[in-house]
Amino acid sequence: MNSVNDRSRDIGPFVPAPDDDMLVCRCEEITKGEIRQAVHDGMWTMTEIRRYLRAGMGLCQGQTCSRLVKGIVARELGVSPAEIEPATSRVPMRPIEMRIFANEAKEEAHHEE
Amino acid sequence: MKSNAEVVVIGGGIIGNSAAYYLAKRGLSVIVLEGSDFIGNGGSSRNGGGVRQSGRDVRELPLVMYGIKNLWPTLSEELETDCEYHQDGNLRLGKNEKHKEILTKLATNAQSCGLDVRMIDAAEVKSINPYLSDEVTCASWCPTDGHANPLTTTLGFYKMARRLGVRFISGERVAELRMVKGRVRKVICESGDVFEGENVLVAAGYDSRAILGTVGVDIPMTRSLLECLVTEAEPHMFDQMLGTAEADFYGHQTKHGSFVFGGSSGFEGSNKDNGTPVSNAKTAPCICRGIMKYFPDLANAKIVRTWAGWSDKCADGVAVVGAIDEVPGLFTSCAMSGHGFGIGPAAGHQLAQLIATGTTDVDLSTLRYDRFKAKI
Amino acid sequence: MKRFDLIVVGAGPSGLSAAIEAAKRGLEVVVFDENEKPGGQLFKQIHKFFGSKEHRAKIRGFVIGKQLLEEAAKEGVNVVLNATVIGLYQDKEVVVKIGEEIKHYKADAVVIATGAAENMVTFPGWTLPGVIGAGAAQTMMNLHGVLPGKKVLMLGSGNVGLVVSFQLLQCGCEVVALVDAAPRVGGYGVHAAKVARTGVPFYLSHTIVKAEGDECVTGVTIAEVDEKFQFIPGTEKHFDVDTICLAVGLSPMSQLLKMAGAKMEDNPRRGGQVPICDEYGRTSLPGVFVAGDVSGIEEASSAMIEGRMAGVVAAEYLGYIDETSMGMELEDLEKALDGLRQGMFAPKNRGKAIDKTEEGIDISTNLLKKGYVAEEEIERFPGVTHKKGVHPVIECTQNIPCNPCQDACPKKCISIGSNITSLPIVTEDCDCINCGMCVASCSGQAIFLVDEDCGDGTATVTLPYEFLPLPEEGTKGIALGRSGKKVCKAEVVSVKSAKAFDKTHLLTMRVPKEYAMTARFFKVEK
Amino acid sequence: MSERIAEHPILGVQEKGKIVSFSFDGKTIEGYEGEPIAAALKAANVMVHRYTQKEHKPRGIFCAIGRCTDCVMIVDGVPNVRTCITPLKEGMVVQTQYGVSGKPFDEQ
Repeated sequence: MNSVNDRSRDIGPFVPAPDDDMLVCRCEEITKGEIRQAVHDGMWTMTEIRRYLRAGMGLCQGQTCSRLVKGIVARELGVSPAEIEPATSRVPMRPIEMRIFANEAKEEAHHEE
Repeated sequence: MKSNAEVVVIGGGIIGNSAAYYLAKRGLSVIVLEGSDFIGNGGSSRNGGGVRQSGRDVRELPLVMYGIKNLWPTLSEELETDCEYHQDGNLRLGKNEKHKEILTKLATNAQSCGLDVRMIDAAEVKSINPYLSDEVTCASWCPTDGHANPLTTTLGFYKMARRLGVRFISGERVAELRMVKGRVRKVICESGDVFEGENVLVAAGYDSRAILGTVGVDIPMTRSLLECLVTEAEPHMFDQMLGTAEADFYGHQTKHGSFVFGGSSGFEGSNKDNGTPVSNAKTAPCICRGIMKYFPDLANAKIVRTWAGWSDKCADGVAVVGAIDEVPGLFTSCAMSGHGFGIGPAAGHQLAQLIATGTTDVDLSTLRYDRFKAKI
Repeated sequence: MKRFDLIVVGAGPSGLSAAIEAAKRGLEVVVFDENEKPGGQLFKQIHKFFGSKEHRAKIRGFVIGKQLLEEAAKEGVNVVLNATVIGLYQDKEVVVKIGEEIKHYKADAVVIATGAAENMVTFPGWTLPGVIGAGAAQTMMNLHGVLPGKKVLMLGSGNVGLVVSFQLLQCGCEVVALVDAAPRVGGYGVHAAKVARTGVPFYLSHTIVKAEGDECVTGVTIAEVDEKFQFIPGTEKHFDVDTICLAVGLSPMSQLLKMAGAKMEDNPRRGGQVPICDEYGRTSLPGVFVAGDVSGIEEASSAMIEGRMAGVVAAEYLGYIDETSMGMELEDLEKALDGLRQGMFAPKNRGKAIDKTEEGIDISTNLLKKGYVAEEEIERFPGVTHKKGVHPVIECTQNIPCNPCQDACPKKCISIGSNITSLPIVTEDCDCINCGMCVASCSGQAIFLVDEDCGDGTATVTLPYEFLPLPEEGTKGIALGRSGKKVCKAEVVSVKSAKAFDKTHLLTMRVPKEYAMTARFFKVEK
Repeated sequence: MSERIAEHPILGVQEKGKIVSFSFDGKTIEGYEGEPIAAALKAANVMVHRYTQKEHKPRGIFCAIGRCTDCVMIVDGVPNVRTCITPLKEGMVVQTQYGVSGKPFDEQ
């Protein structure tokens, strides 16, 4: 069992910190304090943090903040950031307009003259 | 750390988490085993967020109506989590006579169970949701339906259950159940860990079939890979939950402003994955085309994310919820057939009551595991 | 569906290199890049590259970019720009947004060369307009010709922070301070020295307390930190700035690989989340290869070699070359790559505090703390010698893989030897003809031609100069020392420009002879 | 266009092409055709591209390569356009974005 799987492990109480109001996820405006509190509410993985707080779920899909969030979660859990699995990558890699996503190019002819 | 409890719950989705929460609230000790590394990682996090009664088989209606009446309205307060529950109605849209027939039949059946759902014409549809295209000619309208945020709801149950002392273990895949003196008791995991429960609740989506199979119980189900997508935040447009007679798309606008839509390419039943549910290259473009037929104004909305999730589809399209009488101590809620989110809290609530007291507020007999009969 | 032998994602140094090598061996190759212009970061890199000839040393990054594009065109590589790969699906299906539509392609092999993204740090005010990534500064000034700001504070003393600081100076910005929380300068000492001598103060063991301003940045406060990176009260320093530039490292942009299901690992030595791959870029997915920063943060020079390796390996995977010839080609490439991965800054030495050079000389501690070699330290390095008449003074004090200087001198006055990381020495029988080729060839701008005693009480110092306006002969001004502080009055006696110098002008200034070994930069006094 | 680099010591004088006009919050500004909208705005000393939805805080250019999405604005009526990678065209209508709208918060 890795150190993140047993969700009953004691990580101590949530202790407010002076920089809790620091914005971490720029897109969704999620603060360090919210992330730390979420860890104490049981959100021990990047995937759960994302789903619970929307950190990393905005327009940039976590490209800017995921490393920062990971560091905060790891520190709160007392583990190395390497033990925290990053959130899954999903299509599309960049935001794409619905009308373009819908517009699949016609197959090019297989036998060109 | 203790590895036995009054109830071992297999599956950390909306049903496993809500059952754990309601069990713990009744004072029972609970262990929840989640196969993936993440809580709420199956269909619970991979759906369109519908909390609806309309469009369902009548056999499911009593349970879902119970939840909408008794649980959903106060769920955010109870879970100290914004579940983003909106009870602003469900429009199930139709474009032609065939659709109208399908919708009318569904509505008539639901009315017989006392649900307020009725057919409305194009003008009334437009008055409820002015953004819909002129192609929409009719709809069924159920004003007590709605939607919620499946991510925060599932994790909200988890948070509160954990707070009440429920032990959660992720990354713990169950290999088999084992009987002890005529009662299901041992839960043996792939890791070699063994847990013991006086009762075992299997709520593990499609994996439930294999797990229940280890004690000789088979629930006929298949799985299909369903996909959803989400847009960037857009100015607020509407609050209803949407679906279609053709089932080509469904979804809603979230509190955040983004639109969450699901849909279908027609290959859901045969798409493959690579070990984790992955989206198929054909599907999202198809969903986008489907959406734009209903909402031409969303053409410029940008998709920021797509995802896929396995849906456990029962042979008769209706969930299996309740005790497995022939195996004392065994309970299940599975084969939710793609509509497990809205009904999930009620299923968890009623199973908790059943395990704790032996009785339920809702008659679950129509959802029994052994209802399946050959057609002739 | 249209199928290619090889689809390369990313037209930066590694992607283009992979495409070139694969195309040379007969593969049908297409390269997709989301940007309007190809070359990745190369077109923002205006400094001369390090390494040796085979690494295209002393050629400026953007010129290397042009060379790669020409080579790619010659080999028939199809480079498609404004083409965003939105997903790498199962069965190597690549979905690309091109213009107003999306296209589906299949490939028998895929090279992911998507590069890296900048890391960020948080501090109060870090979201204010005017706080930008160092990459953003480079993009604005070197691609779009727009000033990123007028008064800039740079956070980060790695090579990116140092190089971008110099670039900011080159386009006329004022760099008020270079700040790093680490106790030592992270990048090449020569990069630091060329910034420091223009007068930019270095604040190591310092970091940003807060960015100030309501609508945009108007100032910044920094303070010293202790060994646990906690602020030391009372050490705050304020600067009026309009821009704060963040250069705090890079992370691999490996999302496509994760999506495709490649086995990944979090490897701090590679800079973050990377695909698990062998030394030639083979990932856990058959036929999917990686090259460049996406598989571990390094320099563009090594990215190009990694790209070539991936191209060769892909060619073998698809049967265009046999295993034996692949082996031979990889051997040469490995040697070239190994050459770059030597010295104090080699990946294997990351995080280690190195106190002595390979030659056993004590490293300049002042260079690591202040960005320049102190007067009392400089004499111990082998490139610093004294002679009658004009002679080279090579202030190269760290073992880095770079040797163009030894080939630059037509009189063979400079020697590095076969070990590319050795410190250059001035040969005993040096017969310097004052041609200036060494000064212009040094990517680190660390070579000066000094005549310590002109016989009239003055000395001349010739230094590399890459700023505008170019002072004219006879311009009077001041000489700055390595620290960037005024040492004496100076007069420009000659300014040489030549095609062979490649935009590095040779500015010769006359100073009183006692300042021959301390005057290292010229500034017009305002 | 005071913030432009007239001549660069290494890159020389950059060929920028045709000058076009566009509107920014009702004011007419000039820039070069095809350069990113953000570059033209920066050259005109425009720092604030948008105000955020929750905190109403100003944002501007951050990564300049289309990744961070901080520089988004309303362009020709479409919100969330990444101005750092969207080429400038004659007559474009560019507006400061408030949340996801072109209207300041007190008018929303």
